[in-house]
This record gives sequence, C-alpha cells and structure tokens, in this order.
Amino acid sequence: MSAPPRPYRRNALWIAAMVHRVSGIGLALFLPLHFLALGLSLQGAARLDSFLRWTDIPLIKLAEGGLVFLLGVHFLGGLRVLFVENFDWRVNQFRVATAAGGAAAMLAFAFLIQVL
Amino acid sequence: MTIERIETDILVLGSGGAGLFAALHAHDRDPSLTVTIATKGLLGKCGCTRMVQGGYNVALHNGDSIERHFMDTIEGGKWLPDQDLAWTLVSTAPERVRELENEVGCFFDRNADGSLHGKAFAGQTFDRTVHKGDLTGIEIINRLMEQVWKRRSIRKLEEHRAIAMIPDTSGKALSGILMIDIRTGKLRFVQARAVLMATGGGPTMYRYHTPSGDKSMDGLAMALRAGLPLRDMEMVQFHPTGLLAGPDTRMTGTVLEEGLRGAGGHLLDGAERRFMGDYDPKLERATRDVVSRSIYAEMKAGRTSPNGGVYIRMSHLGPDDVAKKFKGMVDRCRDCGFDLAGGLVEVVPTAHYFMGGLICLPDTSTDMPGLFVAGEDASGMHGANRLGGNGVANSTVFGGIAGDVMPAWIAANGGHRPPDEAAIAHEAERCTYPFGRKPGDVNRLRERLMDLMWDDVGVVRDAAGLARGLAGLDAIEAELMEIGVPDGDRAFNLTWHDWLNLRSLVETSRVIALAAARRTNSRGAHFRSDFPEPGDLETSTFTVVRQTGSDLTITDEPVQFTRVRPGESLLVQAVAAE
Amino acid sequence: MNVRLYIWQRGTAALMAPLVLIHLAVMFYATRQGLTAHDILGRTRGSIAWAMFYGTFVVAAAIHASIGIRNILVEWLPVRDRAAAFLSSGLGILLILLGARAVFAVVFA
Amino acid sequence: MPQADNASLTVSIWRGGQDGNFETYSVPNRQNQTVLDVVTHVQRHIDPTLSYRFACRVGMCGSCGMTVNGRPRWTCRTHVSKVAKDGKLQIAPLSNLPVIKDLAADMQPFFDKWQKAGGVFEPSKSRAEPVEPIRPNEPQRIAADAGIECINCGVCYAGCDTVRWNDDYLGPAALNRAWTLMNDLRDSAQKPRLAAVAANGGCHACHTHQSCQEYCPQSLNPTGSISLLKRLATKAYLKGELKP
Ligand SMILES: Cc1cc2nc3c(=O)[nH]c(=O)nc-3n(C[C@H](O)[C@H](O)[C@H](O)COP(=O)(O)OP(=O)(O)OC[C@H]3O[C@@H](n4cnc5c(N)ncnc54)[C@H](O)[C@@H]3O)c2cc1C
Ligand code: HEM
Ligand code: SF4
Ligand code: F3S
Ligand code: FES
Repeated sequence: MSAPPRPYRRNALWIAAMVHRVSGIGLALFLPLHFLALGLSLQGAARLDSFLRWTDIPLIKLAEGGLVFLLGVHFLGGLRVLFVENFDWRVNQFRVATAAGGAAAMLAFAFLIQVL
Repeated sequence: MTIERIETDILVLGSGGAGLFAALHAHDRDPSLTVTIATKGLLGKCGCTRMVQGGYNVALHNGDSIERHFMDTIEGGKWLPDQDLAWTLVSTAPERVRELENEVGCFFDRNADGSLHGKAFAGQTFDRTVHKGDLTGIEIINRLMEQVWKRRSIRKLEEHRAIAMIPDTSGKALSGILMIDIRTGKLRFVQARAVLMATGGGPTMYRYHTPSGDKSMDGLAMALRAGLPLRDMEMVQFHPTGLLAGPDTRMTGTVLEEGLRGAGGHLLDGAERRFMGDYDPKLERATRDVVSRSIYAEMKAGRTSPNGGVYIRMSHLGPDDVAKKFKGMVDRCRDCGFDLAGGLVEVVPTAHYFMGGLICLPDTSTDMPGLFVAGEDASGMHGANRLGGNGVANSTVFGGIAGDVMPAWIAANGGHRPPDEAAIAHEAERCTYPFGRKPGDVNRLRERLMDLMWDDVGVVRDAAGLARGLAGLDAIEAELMEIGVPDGDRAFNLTWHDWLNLRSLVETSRVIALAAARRTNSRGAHFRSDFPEPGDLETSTFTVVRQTGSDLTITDEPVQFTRVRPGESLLVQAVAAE
Repeated sequence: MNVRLYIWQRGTAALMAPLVLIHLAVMFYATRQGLTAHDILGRTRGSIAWAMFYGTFVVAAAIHASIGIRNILVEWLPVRDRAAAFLSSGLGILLILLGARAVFAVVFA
Repeated sequence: MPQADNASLTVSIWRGGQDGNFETYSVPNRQNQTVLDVVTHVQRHIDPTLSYRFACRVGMCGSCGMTVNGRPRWTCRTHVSKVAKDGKLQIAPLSNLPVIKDLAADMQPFFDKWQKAGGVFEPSKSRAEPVEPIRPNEPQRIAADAGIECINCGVCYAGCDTVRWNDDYLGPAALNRAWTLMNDLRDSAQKPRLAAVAANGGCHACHTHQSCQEYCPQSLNPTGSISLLKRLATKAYLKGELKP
C-alpha cells in the first residue's frame, strides 16, 4: 500500500473502537492473572492474604483502578456496539462514545477513592 | 512501436447506457460469442448516462400512448426527426423500462399505489418521465454495470481509448479498432467481426458544457475520417442554467436543474433586474431554447454578473423550502461555495447534448459493413431538439437493439476481416504525433477553441460569425499541429489525451460550423439571427456532411414523413379511429 | 469472522453485561467491607450460587475473549485464519482451566 | 473573478506507484476551487505527466476519490477552503487499493468484492411482464431506498481500517449494496447472498468503526446497513437457515 500518513484515524468513533480493542486486550491479559491470584487460596487463606496485602501498595492499587477502568470502558463500549448493531441507534454515536468513556472514568475514580 | 493484437467477435466502444446494454444483449443472445467492451474511463463510471438526473421518457402510464410520445418527439424535434428512428425509440422504450426494472434491477420511484411514477418534463403533453429521485442515471448505470460484471465472459478493456476505425483490406468494411491502453500508453488493435460505436458524442468544445470530462466527440471524429456520413451536425442543445463559477474550475458549466425555474426561480441580470419579461410572456418557464437565447442576449448586451453570466435567485421561495425541495442542487452549490437557497448563484447557458451524429437505420447498422452505432453518437431520432428524458431512452433502446442485431449479423456475414496494415501504421503515427514536437500549452489552445465556439458557433449564430468561426478553427488546428507533448512516460498521460481530445473536438467543431452555415433557417436548437424563421415544414431538410480525403462535402436531404406529415397528428387519427 | 463466531462473541458479551454489573457492585461492596482472604472466602465458601455465577462468567469470558483475540491476531499480526483459530482456542482453554481452578479454590477448597 | 492569490497553496502530491513519494507544488489560491481543480492546475500548468482520474466533475461518477490531508474524499465536490490547513494540501491516491500511478488507484478489488457480496440483482421476472407494484411506504422499499444512491466511489472502503487489516473483508460499500438487495422484493437470490455476507470476511467482520458512515459523500450509512445485515444473518443462522 502507499505510504501516506492517515490522520483520518483521529475520527472519534474510530478512537472509541480502538479504546475498546485495547481494553479488551488488557482484560484478556489480566484475566489469567486474576484467576491465578484467586487460585492461591488453594494453598490456604494465608497465602491469599499475603497476596492481598501485597496489593495494598498504592502502585498496585492504581493498577487495579486501571483494571476497573478497562472493564468499565470495555463494558460500556461493548454495550454501545451491541446497541448500534441491534437497535436503531446510529445517530449521535459520538456523544454516546464520549459518555461511555466518561462514565467509565468516573467509575474507576470512584473505585480508586474507595480503595485508597 | 509494437502494437498488441486482440481478437473478439463483438467490440463495444463506450460504457454508457448504449454500450452496457449492447454488451448485455449481445452476450445473452449468443453466449458463445466473445464480447469485449472498451471504455475511456472505468466501466460504467464515465460518460453522461450516469449523469442523467431528470429521467427516462416512456409511454407506460395509464392515459399515455406510444403515439402521444411519438408526436411529442416529432414536434419537439421541429419535424426534422427520422420518423422510423423516432418510432423505434418510443415504441421500444416500454419494453426497455420493463427490462430495466425486472431484469436489470433498477428500482424506479413509485406512485402511492405501487405503479411507476411519471413526472412532468418540459415540452411534453404527458407526465411520462420515469425516474429514481433526481439520480436516475446512477441507478440505471450502476445496475447495468453489475449485470455486465456478472457475465464474466464479457471482456473489459477499461481506460482504453479508441482512436481509429481500421478498414479491412478491401477498404469497404470495418476490420477493427485501434486503441490506446491509457494505463500503459501502449497501442492495441482489436479486430472484431462487429463493432458498436457508443462513445456518446458530447459537445465539450463549448466554453460552458455539461457532459463528463471523458467525452470529446472521438467517435464522430473517427467516423468522419472513415468517410461516414454525419447528419444534423448543427444541432447542439444548450441547457439554460449551467453553474458559472469562473474559468479555473471544472464545476463551471455543470447543470443546475430545470426544476428550479419550474418551481418559480427568477433569472436576474447583473444589476439584479428580472429580465425574462423582455423576451417571453412565460418568463422563466419558457422553453429551454428560448431561455438560453434570452440569457445569451443579456450576456451579449453586457448586462452580466461578475463572471459574465446572469443570476438565478430562489430565496424568495423561502430558503428552507428550497433547501428541502432541491437538496441535491443546494448541496452541490454549497460544496463549491455558493448559497443557492438563500443567495444568488451565477448561471450561463451550457452545451448539453449533441443531436447530430452517424446516420443509421432503426437496426443501428451504418453505411459501413461491420459498424453499428447507438446512443448520442447516432442521429436522426431527435431532429432539431431532444426532449428531456429522450436521451437515456435513446441510448438504452438502441444499445439493446445493437446487441440483439450484431450476433445475427455476424452469423450471416462470416469471420474476421483482415485489417489494412497501412491504415494501422498510419493511425499509430497520427496518435503519437505530438510526441515528436516541442511541448506547448495544450490547455490555452483548448480554451481558445471553447471561446471561439461559444462566441461564433454558439446559442445564436449568423453568417459572419460562422465564417469567422470556420477561419478561427483552421488557425487553431494549425497551431495544435505545432504543439507537442513531452515524451517520456506515456502511461496514464493525461496531457497526451488532452491533446487528442482537442484534435477530435477541432475536427468535429468544423463540421458543426459548416452545417450551421448551411442551415439558413432556425429550428429548435439551431438559431440564426440572420434567418430567425423556421422555414416551410413540408419541405424540411436535414444536413449531411461527409469527408473524403481532407475535403468536407455538405448536402441537404429531404425529411421523409413516413408516418405523419406536418399539420397532422397520429393522436387525432387514433382518437378518430376509436 | 463469520456468523457463528459472531453469535458466540456477541452472545457471551450480552450474557456478561449483567454479570459485570453485579461483579462491579460486589467489588465496591467488598472493598468497603475489607478485602481480606477471610472476608472473601467467607462469602464464597460453599455457595453454589457463587459457583454458578462465577462459573458462567468464566466460561463466557473465555469464549468471548478468545474470539476477540482471534480477530485481533488476524488483523494485526501476520497470522492466517487457521493459526489464529489455533492460538485463540488455546487462550480460551487456558482461561477456562484457570478460571475453573479459581472458582473451585474460592468455593470448594 | 479569480481572486488575487493571497498566499498560494502549497500542495504535496503523491507521485509514482506503490512506492512513490510526495512532491510539492505551489498552486494559485482561487475563490472557486475544488481539490480536483488544484490537481488539474498542476497537470495543466506545472507537470503535464501528473495522472489522476475523474469524469463527471459533479459528484455522480465516483471516479475522483483521493486522500486529501489524510482523509478520503470525492475531490470534485470538495472545496479547497474546506480542507486546506494553513494553505497546505496533501493529496494521495485512495488507500486500501493498489496504486496505478500518482493519484489513480486501481478499483478492481473494490468491485470484485462488490460482486462477492452478491451485490448484483438476480431477476425473478422478465421484460414481458409488467413492472412489480411496490408501494413507496412499504418498510422494505424504504430500507432499500436508504442505501441505493451509492456512487461506488470507494471513499468508505479507503477509510475503513478493517478493510486495511483484513484482506478478506468485503467492505462497507459492497455490504451496503447487499443489504439494499436483501430488501428488494423482486430479487431471487436472497439465500446465496445472505450466505455470502455471513461467511468469513462478511458483515460480521465489521467492527463498527463507523468511518464509512462519517466519510460517505452521499451521506449514506453503511454502518447501519451492515448492522442490519448482521441481524438478518444472525436470525437466519439461529433458525438453521444458514450454514457458514
Ligand atoms: C448532466 C446531464 C444530464 C442529463 N440528463 C438527462 C435526462 O434527465 N434525461 C435524458 O434522457 N437524458 C439526459 N442526458 C442525456 C443523456 O445522458 C445522454 O444522451 C445519454 O446518456 C447518452 O448515452 P450514451 O451511451 O450514448 O453515452 P454516454 O453515457 O455518454 O457514454 C459514452 C461512453 O463512451 C466512452 N468513450 C468516449 N470516447 C471514447 C473513446 N474514444 N474510446 C472508448 N470509449 C469512449 C465514455 O467514456 C463513456 O463510457 C443528460 C446529460 C447530461 C450531461
Ligand atoms: C460486560 C462485558 C463485556 C461486553 C459487553 C463486551 C463486549 C464486547 C463486544 C461487543 C466486542 C466486539 C467489538 C468489536 O468486534 O468491535 C468485544 C470485543 C472484545 N472483548 Fe469484550 N465485552 C465484555 C467483556 C469482556 C471481557 C471480560 C474481556 C476479557 C477477558 C473481553 C475481551 C474482549 C476482547 C479481547 C475483544 C476483541 C476486541 C476487538 O475485536 O477489537 N471482553 N467485547
Ligand atoms: S457507500 Fe458512500 S462512500 Fe461508500 S462507495 Fe457508496 S457513495 Fe462512496
Ligand atoms: S468503517 Fe469499517 S469497520 Fe464497519 S462500520 Fe464501517 S465498515
Ligand atoms: S468526478 Fe465524478 S464524482 Fe468526482
């Protein structure tokens, strides 16, 4: 293909799709770790506890907040796609996409306040 | 230069309504034949059929009749049409529209009861114009193009430009067509048992014109060189309202639809005075030719808008209503910076359709064995004026007929005819001629031609202007032959093709001027200020021009009133017979 | 992607939508109540309802994510259909195994 | 009147084939000027070897698609003032298609996929029969009308990243056409068409980027057509009428 750069990707709805994709990848990468962590209780509650204490470190808390954010945007972005595909909701997608992103950010923020 | 050779049974030139229909019908008639379609742009994406907005005239509606459509066509053509051709046109149109709907897949607009909608179009006594919104041509061509793709054995030569008809060794029949493969710049000779010329005329030699940029009268220029007779060549139809956006944009000349005037739009001179009252009591709703001449007169008198035209104003009808009713036009104007709904837009008459062309019989055959013609390249159906809506009917009706006729003709007339090799060599040299010259400004010369044709061979003509025009054409041609195109990459070399376009246009322009000088009366699209009367209808004649060597000869032939004479009407007879 | 994969992908997404909501709610509740192993296991141990809930979630997420990753592999990496199917099925199986282990751990172990 | 060229335009144009490069030209700035006019000016007055494609010059043929300042557009209907940034234009051929030369792209893959999507009417009647009465207010007719005015310009195809990433993807225009035909009561190839669009690379490969909808110069909504196709195919599959 020819080489010209493609700023057309700045299109808001395209960005929404990319955020959705990247958050999906993020979740898919996180999920095995999450399962492993829960699996720790097989080695006894103490083992899980020591892990959970480790997660008290602010940095890790922040990362968890990030995960909630990922789940939030992916969830809301996914709902958006499901709506576009299944209901006649195809106008004003830009606003819906922004609202989804905003709601997810608020959710993550609320979560952070909770845990910090 | 090596010239690649290809053989095909049937070769179709052009992918407008005529070309696509011919390929389709020829293939379906006899799928064992090889059909090749060559076109200057992409298949179906060039030419004017695609640009049809108004629609397709057909007598399919309750209360209408073939006879009525026929009479409208003959009267609109000022009694010059060949009546057998016109009859074939109107009587085949119903079947063609049913074919377009039922077999090709066009989805025309309907009435509330589900039947085909027919809209009013100027100059007709019945609302018979079938359409798809105001993008009828797109619907027709897109569907035709899909059908042609589907028939995979139809060979497509896209971006191939026909440059010459090559006779066989006897010199009497056609052997094939020499072409330039535009993408590579190489020459290709396509030998065919039958050829359909459907390159769609197109009067693009005028300063203001509507047809697509690929059309440059190549077909008629080729036919002229091959010695074929051309008729009605003075008949250039002007549309009264082309967009005027200045000299440096290709938008200039494109159509602003007739409906704007019909809906009550006003035409204003440079001082914003409404002027149509000076010319015709029907004001802006007068016929195309009257409005065109009135605007032209205002322009000659110097009462013009900044770019040298007049204004159209719609705003008094309520900008919002206008924006709703003429969305396509308003959008189009807005995209190039004009406010049609609320402001003033500059307009000029613009060359729209070419009634002249090759002489043919109702079965599309010509004087040259092996050559058939259909669409805007053919002549005689419209006489002095084409009804809006009869253009696309013409190309699809006769394109289909050509596709039906050619297989049978091939069966009766044997195999491929060997080409006159000297003619191939000569034509190859002719088309590469500019590469040997010092490069010059092809575009400046093109603009000179467009100005000359507009000023001297345009909407209103007279003997002095036509003589001046003819002399000017000689000068332009002489200069063209001195101008070269830089040699080097011949692939997709538009400047080379601009040069070739210009040559076709100069050659056909001369024939237009000659025929216009010959007709010393005013009929339909042809208006002579020195002979403003239409002349006696009973003794109507049409012009025929023929080239032998480098000489043009012109004659007048009497119109044969094979079905109805001036003063009579098939309608009266039909009514009387009931 | 074809219609079959699509249905599984979107179907599981729709299925997960309420599950995610509940999961998020529980998370908020949990972090408020204190996130110790004792608390977590106290809620889940022996609860068939939790087992069903998270079991469904795990299976749905595994299907959903593996089909999603499959598309991404095809589009973003020089991986053809067959290889992508292989890799993403691997991911799906991994998720189901780990997920089942996790559910087993918090409910029954 | 051609306006005094207050600051001329700086135009970089893609030259060559697939692996060409941009070259820069200076073009006078005029009041009434489309991007196609700019390209034409370069060919007529600066470099006669510049190649590009156009035909109708009024937005009907869909021949003049190019990438203008990074975005696919029909150039004959794009006024320079709408797209120029600080007097600069960058013009390239449509993306996602092979380059023939300079600004002319090869549209063959686009049309091949159009056919692959079953974007061709299959008749159920002949010319000998009357035209099918179909009321304009029937829902299927309305649905067919919504997408029918596609000019096959390829702008949506060039603007869709799923097309870029997934070689098999049929693309928005082809699927939009397929949806239109699924609503055509006269058509007799509904089954094979639905199978074609439900297969790999069909409508389900679309990720709803919606660039097609945003860029379509005819204001069509291929995203909408595609999601409706998805629904139709999904229903058919669930009923067991489709075997992918
Ligand atoms: C803006 C506009 C609006 C119109 N509106 C209406 C209307 O509402 N109703 C109506 O009835 N008529 C209308 N017409 C007229 C109508 O479009 C034409 O009369 C008719 O479509 C001509 O069809 P055709 O097949 O002969 O030529 P076209 O459709 O013009 O096709 C000509 C084909 O030949 C190709 N070609 C040209 N030169 C060569 C060459 N040297 N080698 C190979 N191929 C070549 C072209 O590229 C093109 O593919 C309109 C015309 C215009 C310009
Ligand atoms: C509430 C739950 C969820 C919903 C509603 C949802 C919805 C969706 C939808 C509709 C898509 C398709 C997007 C497209 O094709 O453009 C998708 C893709 C994807 N999802 Fe989810 N999802 C959810 C949860 C998850 C979870 C928990 C994971 C991870 C484990 C996940 C991982 C992915 C991945 C990797 C993709 C592929 C992204 C792409 O193709 O661009 N999703 N999701
Ligand atoms: S859908 Fe719109 S953008 Fe796509 S080809 Fe058709 S007209 Fe062009
Ligand atoms: S941009 Fe592409 S991904 Fe789908 S919605 Fe349009 S086809
Ligand atoms: S030239 Fe025809 S759409 Fe632009």
